[in-house]
Parts: sequence; structure tokens; C-alpha cells
Amino acid sequence: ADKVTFGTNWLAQAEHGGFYQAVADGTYAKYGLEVTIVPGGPQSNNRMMLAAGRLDFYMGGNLLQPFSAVAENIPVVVVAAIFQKDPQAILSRPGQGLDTWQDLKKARLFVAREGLVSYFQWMKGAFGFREDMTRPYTFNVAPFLADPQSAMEGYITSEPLAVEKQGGFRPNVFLLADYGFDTYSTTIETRTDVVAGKADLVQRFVNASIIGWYNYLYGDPAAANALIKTANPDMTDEQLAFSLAKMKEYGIVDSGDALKLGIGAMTDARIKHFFELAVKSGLADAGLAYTRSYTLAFVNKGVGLDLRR
Amino acid sequence: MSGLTSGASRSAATPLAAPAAISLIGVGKSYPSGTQALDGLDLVVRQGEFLALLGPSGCGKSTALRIMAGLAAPSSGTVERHIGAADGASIGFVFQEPTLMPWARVAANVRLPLDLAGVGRAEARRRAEEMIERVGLAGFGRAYPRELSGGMRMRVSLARALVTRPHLLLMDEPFAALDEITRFRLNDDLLALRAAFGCTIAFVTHSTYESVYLADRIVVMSGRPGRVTDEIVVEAPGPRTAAFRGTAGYAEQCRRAFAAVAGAAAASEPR
Amino acid sequence: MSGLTSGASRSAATPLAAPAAISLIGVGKSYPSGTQALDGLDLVVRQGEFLALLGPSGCGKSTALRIMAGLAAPSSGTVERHIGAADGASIGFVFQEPTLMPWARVAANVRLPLDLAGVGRAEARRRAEEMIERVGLAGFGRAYPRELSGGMRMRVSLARALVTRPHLLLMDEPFAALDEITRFRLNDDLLALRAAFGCTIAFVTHSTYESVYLADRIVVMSGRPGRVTDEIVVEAPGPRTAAFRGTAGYAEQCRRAFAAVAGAAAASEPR
Amino acid sequence: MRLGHGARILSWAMPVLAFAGALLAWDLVVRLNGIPPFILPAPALVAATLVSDWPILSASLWVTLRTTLEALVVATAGGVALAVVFAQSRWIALSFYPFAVILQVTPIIAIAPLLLIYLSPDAAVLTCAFVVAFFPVLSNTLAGLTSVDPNLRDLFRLNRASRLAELLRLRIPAALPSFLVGLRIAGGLALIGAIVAEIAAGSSGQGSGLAYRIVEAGYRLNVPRMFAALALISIAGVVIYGSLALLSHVLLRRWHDSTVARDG
Amino acid sequence: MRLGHGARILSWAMPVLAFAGALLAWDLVVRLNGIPPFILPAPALVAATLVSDWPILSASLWVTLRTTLEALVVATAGGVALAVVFAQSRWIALSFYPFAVILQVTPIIAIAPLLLIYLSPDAAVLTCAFVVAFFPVLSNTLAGLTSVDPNLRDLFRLNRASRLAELLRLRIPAALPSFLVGLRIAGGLALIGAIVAEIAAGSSGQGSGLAYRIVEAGYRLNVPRMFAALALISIAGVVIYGSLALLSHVLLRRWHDSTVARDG
Ligand SMILES: Nc1ncnc2c1ncn2[C@@H]1O[C@H](COP(=O)(O)OP(=O)(O)OP(=O)(O)O)[C@@H](O)[C@H]1O
Ligand SMILES: Nc1ncnc2c1ncn2[C@@H]1O[C@H](COP(=O)(O)OP(=O)(O)OP(=O)(O)O)[C@@H](O)[C@H]1O
Ligand SMILES: [Mg+2]
Ligand SMILES: [Mg+2]
Repeated sequence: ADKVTFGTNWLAQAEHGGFYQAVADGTYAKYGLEVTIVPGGPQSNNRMMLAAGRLDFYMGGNLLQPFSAVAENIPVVVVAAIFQKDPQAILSRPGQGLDTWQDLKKARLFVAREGLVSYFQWMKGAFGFREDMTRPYTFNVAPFLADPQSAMEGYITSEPLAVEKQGGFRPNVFLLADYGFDTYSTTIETRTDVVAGKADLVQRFVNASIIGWYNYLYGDPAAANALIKTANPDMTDEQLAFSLAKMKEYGIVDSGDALKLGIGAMTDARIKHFFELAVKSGLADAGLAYTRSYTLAFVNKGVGLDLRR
Repeated sequence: MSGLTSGASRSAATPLAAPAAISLIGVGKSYPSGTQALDGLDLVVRQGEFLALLGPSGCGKSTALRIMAGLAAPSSGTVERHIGAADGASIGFVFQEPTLMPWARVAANVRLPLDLAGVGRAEARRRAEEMIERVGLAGFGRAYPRELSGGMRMRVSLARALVTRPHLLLMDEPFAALDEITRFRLNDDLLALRAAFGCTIAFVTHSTYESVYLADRIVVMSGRPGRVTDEIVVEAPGPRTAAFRGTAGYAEQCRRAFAAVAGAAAASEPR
Repeated sequence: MSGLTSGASRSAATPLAAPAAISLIGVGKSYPSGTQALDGLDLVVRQGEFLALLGPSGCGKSTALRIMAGLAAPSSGTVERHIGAADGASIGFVFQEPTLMPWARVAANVRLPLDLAGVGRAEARRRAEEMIERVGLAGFGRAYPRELSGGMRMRVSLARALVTRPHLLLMDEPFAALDEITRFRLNDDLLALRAAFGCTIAFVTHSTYESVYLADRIVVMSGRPGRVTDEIVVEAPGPRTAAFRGTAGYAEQCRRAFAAVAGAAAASEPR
Repeated sequence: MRLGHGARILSWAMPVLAFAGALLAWDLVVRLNGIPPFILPAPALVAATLVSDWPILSASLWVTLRTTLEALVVATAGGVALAVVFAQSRWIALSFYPFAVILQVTPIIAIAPLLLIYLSPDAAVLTCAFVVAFFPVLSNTLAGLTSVDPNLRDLFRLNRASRLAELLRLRIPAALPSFLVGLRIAGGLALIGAIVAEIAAGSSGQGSGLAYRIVEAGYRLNVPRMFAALALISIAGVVIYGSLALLSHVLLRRWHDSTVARDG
Repeated sequence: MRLGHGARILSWAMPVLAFAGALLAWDLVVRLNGIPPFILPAPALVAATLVSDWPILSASLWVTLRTTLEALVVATAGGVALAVVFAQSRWIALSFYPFAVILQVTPIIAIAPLLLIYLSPDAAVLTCAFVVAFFPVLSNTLAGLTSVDPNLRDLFRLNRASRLAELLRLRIPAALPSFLVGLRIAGGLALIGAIVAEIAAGSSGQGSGLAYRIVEAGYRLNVPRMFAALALISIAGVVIYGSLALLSHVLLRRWHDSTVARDG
């Protein structure tokens, strides 16, 4: 079997479930792959490791970084997009006059540095949010809970549970995708030389991963969850269940184009639209050859559609 | 101090009858290292007296002086000090080493006790200047200690001790690093100062000549542990001037003092 | 050194005719602070000679000694040193301050030059022990410098300088902090050492008595800037023992030396 | 200082009292302001968590402590070695000290990714921790090495001491007090360095240290556990400092002014 | 040291040569290994970026420098004040030094959220930077304050100097050399502190500092700009250190062993 390393962008969690599923149920093995998942973390640098050739595949967060990669001549390309919607959301406390998207402009916003230089620029350009209202979010929810007049970023699949458990209230959740931030998320990236030289390997990895995701969403996720908990001992069953439920509820993985083309689907139109959004928000240059940031050669083949239940 | 107004010519009788300024009674001192520096030391410094401490190196003179000043506590015995705490900074102390503040110029070092006593700036500066000149360092007021020779440093230390015109002056070999000419001049200055202000002086010296020339009384110590082995009351017929050094009495008393020190040294030997 | 094998009784003539060990020719020295410490100093130390440097405090004796040792470079003039660099650590130097390593015990301080010269451990220990005893500090080998009195520290420094039995011995007021008894004993020790090993000695002292007792030749300096104002060749009829101190010649030469120093001091005054 | 029996008890009682007072103040602040445990847990809760989560926390503590000690050793050795090199000549110091300063001010988060590309995770962590902790050792040791009593230096020169002998017998002992101050600073910094390095360069997973616990607990809003981990770090810091202070005292006891007490 | 003309030129030439050599080595490593610019850009590229992005970078530099200087002032003042308090008595030092150690070892990322709750962002940033930088000042100053020549202390006691007078005229001048070593360490730490604090607690907006630039450039994979920002931090660190070293030299020039040169 071909040895393959896949770097994620966070600690093992349900949002990576399909990949673990493919490891756990032998899908990768069936496709002749021996996959090692390298979890990321708050300061992990798996993206650079991919560029440097230390990893074969990397799990990207959204499309902005691939655009940057083109701008910086980094030979990396997106080969599949597992999440049709970015789970990135803004959370606020209900009943504090922060109950609509427009209200959020009055709130103190806890945004991580990475968010500030990405989606927040879009919020700024498209809706008039201001940077001086932001505070750094260091993945600690306490400041948000302490300040009723604040809002914070979070993954829709994760933070709401923590807030509900600790703060004792169910937060308002504003999914950025619902307000126009239509990037793909949880992509599979690899280097151009891999695409050129080992197209077959890439295809096998993409296909097996897609199948893993179908099985994680619609089959029995227990084996994958067990693997996740081994990789991240602090992960709880409650959290795993919550995340899975939310992914289904919001159609994070299996919605839109994916319903027809299968999980992992990408379309030129969608990417073009997001690129124009990025240009308007100052996140990319209008002249950028953004089409070089992805390839549709490995997706939209309807792989695994039969597994949906 | 009242008994002492007649200048340099005074009989030795007065201070010997004067009340005690400091009494050490049965004082012992042992250091943490285990050395027994003093044991059963009885020593009285009378008011207005000029007392010399003689003794072999390491016999405990500095230790005794520090106890007198209250800088060290005795391990046993009692210390009585009858110097009015009322009259301000009245102890002048000359350490065996110059003990200057390396970051301060000579003038600032000498001025220190005045500054600490709250004397006005101009006044302090004037008095320090005068004292610096007195010890032969005119023109060195703006020098730093490390730019001075060993003897010059010691003179700065001396100037600092004298600048407050203290009532009690404790000096640990103040003149050891000086040439004889400077030494003689400072000896005379000290006598004049003492005559003018009637201060009480206890000082350590290794020169028997100096001790006889200056002191009313010489206490000879021997070491290991330090105790008093001899006491010489110096008889000076007239004023103590260079002429005194020429008298037969002076020579005779020097011989006596030397013999006493030699005896003390011999006593110290078989530790 | 060959001219010097007959022990303590030798005529003063031999060393005066001996070749120079160190010559300072027209040496000037000014410090960064601007002080002109020396100016046009001519001074020759002959091989096997015992030279005393006398002079008022601050006249540049220590500076001259440091230049002789090569520890300071003259600002002008030349220094010639004719001591074979071949024969190992052959300079012993006693600083005006004890200059001990505070972190090392007395024994280690004294042993230092031997250790640096690569002398074997046991041998070094033995010789240091012996020298410590020589300076009257038997039993203090394991003490730290700060547990010693001022005079004791100076004796450690002395022991350190002597322990290598150096061919050239430069000493800056080595006995100033010592009582007369110890001082006399060490004086005699020094004479004996010199007699036994024929070393060249230059030393600074403030005691004219001591200079006459010890030296073959006394150079008197005056200050600001430092220069040689007088030179006295000491005549000693017999061996230099306590008896020498009783002779009329001794007293007369002491007077002459004193007068020379007084003259130098007067010359230094109007800076 | 010779302490009487009473004074000796006091010397233990006072710190304990101060500590107890601090805990009490903390408790009161939490109680009176009604601060919820997810913002600032009360000390009793932290203590309880410390006990209940001990299996997890102790394992992490052990990981962090090992990194800390390794970092301290490496930082000390490196700092001293650099100081010795820099003390050799003004040229060397002038030429290469700037690089030491650059190393000191380089943000770990920025260089960690680079290190991770070229080093193993363990080596990267150690390098980061070293970068954080070495500078005070270097600075203080260098200051000590270059402030030697000039007369003693002359003495060594007169005795034709080799550079090595001068270093070993003169400069290093003279620098000891100053070095030890630097070491005491480095003790705490090594701990911080271990934590920062773990966050910036650490591989996550099984053998994760306290930093990981803190981030993870913070992420999951398990604030009591986060504070328990912080408490462990604090205790470790104080213990490390105390040990180094004791070492200092033992080494300098007999000859240095700061420790030799004067009676009076 | 009195330098001849040649030596004086050397004292400038050597550091410049060393620096040039380092740049060359960097360039060669990049060139020979064919390291792509998105991993490690060559120095020329970094310099070009520094020039081209100067408008953005200079604004950020200015923000970071302001925080750094504020942090340095606060850390120095705080460190010295604490040292003075601790020097007053053994009891105080024994009782409260542990808290200073705890403050030193507390990870900023852990306390920043707490600070953000109760402080304004500016105050939070300053607090974080202070926590990072104060300890070396405290440690070194305290060491200096407590290693005073015992005879000088006795002299002050004999002259019935008030505690204040003893502090101002004796302890503080005596502690100056040691304090200045601490200050030089704190200079770099204040810079690090400003950067860490900016990441952990800083408000954003137009006036964002170099830390933000680094994160941003990192996110955008604009590695040359990231290195340009790092270069600015390095230069700032060296300049700060140099200024503090110069200050040190000026203050101690005339009396301290480390700076008074011996001729010979
Ligand atoms: N700090 C100390 N710790 C331990 N022992 C000490 C200390 N100071 C002095 N001693 C010991 O106490 C004894 C007396 O010392 P002291 O300084 O009083 O002598 P001294 O008479 O002044 O000698 P000198 O004439 O040489 O100055 C000596 O044996 C010395 O070793
Ligand atoms: N490091 C220095 N910097 C500036 N001036 C100095 C320095 N050392 C000595 N001097 C000056 O040089 C002159 C001679 O000093 P030196 O130490 O040689 O005198 P000395 O004859 O040894 O005096 P003493 O008998 O007092 O020891 C003095 O005026 C002194 O102020
Ligand atoms: Mg003494
Ligand atoms: Mg001298």
C-alpha cells in the first residue's frame, strides 16, 4: 500500500470524522493506501509542512489560503472540498439586543487573529463591522460569558455546546455562510507535483475520503469516534454527538452541489463567486489567477452517492 | 567634656577621673566561624580621653572597636554607652579599610555624614571642602575613589570621620597607609581638634611611637582570645608638639609601650 | 645574583655594581582622569639589590611599582626589564591592598601562584602550609579572607608573594597593617629569604626606620608629578639584626632618610 | 543571621500566612462578586479539581517538568558557554552579542514553524525553550565575568596564568554570584519556555504537557481544570526558584556579601 | 580602553563583517538547498519586501515600539519598586517573593482572557507585557540592593541614616550595576512581551503592531513579509539593547570595574 500522511488543521474532532472513518473501517486500505492522520492544533503548521513536502495532503480551512498560495507562488492546489459550508459562526447571548446579524455591529466581538485577517475582512467590507470593536479570541469562552454585550466566533458544531453547558443559555448562532461567506471548507489540498506525478494516488485518496465521510454521516461512526478519542483523549461522546448532529442539521457536508455531485463537490461558479467576494473585501487581488488554486479533476464524480441514506 | 577647655596643654589627670563614655565589661565575642575573637575584655573609655589600643595583628582590636561603636553585639558581657543620643551624629568612625562609596566623588564621600545629618547644602559643601584641604587633598574633591592612591583614600575616610566634629571618634589604624610627614601633621591636627572640641577618642595603631605621642592612656591587648594585658598611662609634661618627641620621657614611654606589645605578642603566640 | 651568596652580611657595594634588573628611563605616566602621576622618572633596580621607595602619599610609588612589574604601561619614557622570562613565575608582587580571592580559603589563596605554575598538588600544599606558618597564620589555612583581620589578610597576601620564592619581589607597603613585633619578625624573614635566594627586592614603605633597616638603597620620591628627589645608599657595618637598630649609624641614616622624605613632602606641596 | 527560636518559627509562619491570606482574598473576591467558576473558580474548587484530575494533570506536569529541566540545563550551559566566549574579547562580544539579542527577541510563534520543518518535535520544543531562557544566564554571567577585581586580574597576569586558568580560577568564581541571579531568572523562564514551546511546537496527543491541558481545558471551558493546571505551574515555578535560591545560598554562603550576615 | 586609530576602525568593522557574514550564510543556505521563499526567503528578498511594504510595516513597528517602551517603563518601575520593598526585610521577601515568581511563570495566554474581562485592552496589553518583563529587573535589583558592602552599611547606621537615606544614597547606587544588567534583559523581554500581549490581549484595528502583521502575513502565506516583520523586531531589539548598554556605560563609566579599563 502507498504510505500517505494527511495533516488536519485542529485536534481530532468530529469535524474530521470522515477521514478517521476511512482509516477505521479500512476504506483507505481498500484503496491501497496506508494513511497516517497528523492532527493540528492551536499553533500547528501543517500547511507549511505540506508545502515543504513533509505531508502529502493537508486539510485546508477555507479558500482564502489557496488564493494566497497562488499569490505567493506556493505550489499547492485544492483537490476536494468536504464542507460545502464553512461552519464558522458568530455567537451572541439572546435578549441583549444582539439578536440579529445587524445588531452584532454593536457588540464587542471576540475574533481569533486568523479570523481577523480572513472572514472578518469580509464582515467589515460587506456589512461595516469595525476592527476596533474586536478583542482577541484565544479559544477561551470565559470573556464572552462574562460580558453580555459581547459576541464571539466559533464553529457551529462546537462552541455552542460549550456555551450552553457553562453559560447555561442557548446562544444565538449566526452561520457566516448564511450571510454570504460562501467559501468551501475542510478542503483537501496537496502539492501540484503530487497532482502531476501521482494523479492516481490523489484520486484514490479523495475517493476513499469521500466514502469515509458518507459512512461517518450515514453509517455507524463508533469506530471513527473511538479513533478520534484515542488521538484526542479529552474529546467527549457528548461533543462528538453534538458536532455530528449539527453537521447534519446545517448541511455542512452534504448539501447544495454535493447532493448531485457527491461529497467533495466543487464548481467553478461557486469559487468564482467567492473569489469576487474576496476581492471586494480586500482579501485577494482582482488580477489573481485564482483558478490555479484548485482543480476539479478529482471530484464531482458522484462517488459514494449510493451510500447516502 | 567640660573638663577639657584648656587646649593642648592639660594634665593627664583630668580624663582619667572623668566618667566613662563607653564601658566594656567582661565582653566576649565569637564569630560564626568559631573564632573566639574576644574573651572577658574589660575596657573603659573615659569622656574626653584619648585612648590608644595596641596589640598584635588579629588580637581583636577592630572587633573591640566595632563593639564600642555598637556595630557588633558582644556574644557575652555587657556594653554601656554614655554618649547622649541627643546630640546628633556624634560618632566618627574610621574603618581599617577606606570604605568609600565608589560611585561618589571625594567631596560627596566626605560630605556624606553632613548630608545624612541634614546640614544645609552650602554649609556642608564648605565644611567638606575645608576638611579635604586639612587632609592634604585640596584639588581632589571631584576625583572618584578609584582614581586615588591608597593613602589618599584613607585620608578621605579620615576627612569623612572628622567632618562632623564628632564627640566620639573611633579610629582603626587611620594613619597606617600614610607617610611619616603626613602622619605627623595629621597627628597634630587630631590633637588640635581634640583640644578645640574636647572629643573622646579611641584609636587603634600599630605604632608605639604614635600611641605615646597621642594618647592619654594606652591599652595593650593580646590575642586568641583578645583580652587586655597591659595599660600605660602616658605622662606628657608640656604640650604635645614635635618637641615632645625629643624628650627622654617620650623615648622611655615608647620603650615601655613596645615592651608591653612584645609581651602581648608573646602571650598571643601559643594560641 | 652570583654576587650574593654570603648571607646577611655583605657589603652594599656588590649590588650597586650589579647589572640592572629593571630600568625606568624618563618614565611619565598620566591617567585618563588627567592626573600626571609620574614625569621623567629615572629609576634603576639592580640585580640582587634591596631597594626601598619612600615618598609622600600620592607621589606615585604604587604607579612606579606597577610599571616595574609590567602591570601598567608608561605614557612616556622607556622601561627595560632584564629578568629572564625563562625562569617561570619569577615575580612576586604584594599589592597595597590584600587582593585576595574572597571565594578561596587562605590555603588556596597562598597556593595560587604554585597552582598556576603547575607545581604538584602535594608539594604546593606543603609549601603553602609552610609559608602560612611563616607569616604567623598557622591554623587559619581553612579560613576565608573575610574571616580574617586586616593585618592577617595582608599577611596572606605576603605569603602568596613569597611562596614561589620569586627572583624579583615587588612589594607595596607590605607591612603597614602589622604590629611592630610581627613586622620586625617578617623584616628579618625577608632578609633571610633574600640572603638564601639572592632575590631582587623593591618595596614601598612609609617607615624610614624600616627602609634603613632593610634596604641597600633608598630612593625618595616627591609627588605631583612623581619623580626621584633623593637617593640614599645605606651603610650597614655588620649583619642586619636587631643590633643594627641600636647603632648610631642606623639612627643617623634614619634621620637622613626622614629629612629626605620631609624635603620631598615639601616639594610635593605646591602642586 | 542567628535566629532565635521564635524568629525561626516566624520565618516559616510568615510565608505560610501570606499564602493563606492570598487564598482567602481570592476566595472572598470570587464569593463577594459572585464570579462564576467558568471565569474564576474559587480556590477550593481548584483544589478539588487538582485532586480529581490528578491522573491527567500529573502526567502533564511530568512532561512539562522534564522539558523545563532539559531547557534549563541547555539554557544554562548555552548561556554560560556564550558568556565565556564573549568574555574572551571585546571584538567577539561586539560582533556576536547582537545575534544573542536577536535570538532573545525573536518571537517563538514565528520561528516554531520553521523549526518544526527541520527538527524533530522534541528538538524543536527544546530549542524554543532554550531561546526563551538562555538570555538572562548569558547577560548575568557575562556581567560577572567582566567585572573581576582588576588587581586580581593583574595578579593572574603576573603569574603568567593561561587564559584557561584565569577563566577557571578567577573569572568563573567571580562571576558566580551574578550567574546565580541569572540562573534564578532562567528557572522561571525555562518553565515558561517549556509551556510556550509546547504550544508553539509541541506535538499534541498522548504525552502532552500542562500547556496543552490549559489550552484544551480553556477551549472546553473546563476553567477549574485550567486553573488547576495553572496552580501546578505556579507551584512548579516556586519550587524551582526555591531550589535555585537554596543552591545559591549554599554556594555563596561563606564568602559573599549578600549571604554573610553581619551581626549587630 | 584607549584605542588606536586602527583598533577603532576594527571595533566598527568587526560587527559589520559578522553581520555581513551571517547574511551571506543565510543567502547561501537558501540558495544551495534551493529552499523556496515560502519556507525561508533569502535576505535580499526580505530586504526588498522591507522596502516595498515599508508604509504598512513602519506603522506597525511604531505601534509595537510604543507598547514596548511603555512596558519597559512599567516593568522597570514595578521591578525596582518590588525590589525595594523586598529589600526592606527578610520576612517581606520570604513572604511575597513567591508571588513574584508565580507572576513570572504564569503563561500569558492563560491569564489574558481574565485580564480582558476586567481591563481595557490597552491596560491588558500593558499588564501582559509587564508580567513578561519585570522579573529580571526585580531579581537583579534585589540582588544588588542586598549585596551592599557591609562596612558602608555600618557607616550609614553609625550616622543614623534613615531607611530612606540608606536606600537612596547607599543601596540604590550600589545596586545600579546589577540593576542595569536586569534592565538590559528586560529591554528584549519588553519587546517580546509587547508582541505576546498583542496576540493574546491586544485590540485590533488600524493601528495593529508587528505581531498582527506576522500573524496576518503567516495566514496569507506572505512569508517574505513575515520575515521582514521579524527583521524589524530583531533590529528593534538590537537597538533597544544597544541603547540600554550605552546608558549603562555612561552611568557606570567612571567608577565601576566592568567599565573602567586598566591599561597595560
Ligand atoms: N567576620 C569575621 N568572621 C570570623 N572571624 C573573624 C571575623 N572578623 C574577625 N575575625 C577573627 O577575629 C579575630 C580578631 O580580628 P580583629 O579584626 O578584631 O583583629 P585586629 O586586632 O583588628 O587585627 P589587625 O591588627 O590585623 O587588624 C581574628 O582572629 C579574626 O580571624
Ligand atoms: N587609576 C587611577 N586613575 C587616576 N588617577 C590615579 C589612579 N591611580 C593613581 N592615580 C593618581 O596618581 C597619583 C599617584 O598614585 P599612586 O597610587 O602611585 O601613589 P602612591 O605613591 O602609591 O601613594 P600612597 O602612598 O598613598 O599609596 C595620585 O595622585 C593618584 O591620584
Ligand atoms: Mg583590625
Ligand atoms: Mg600606593
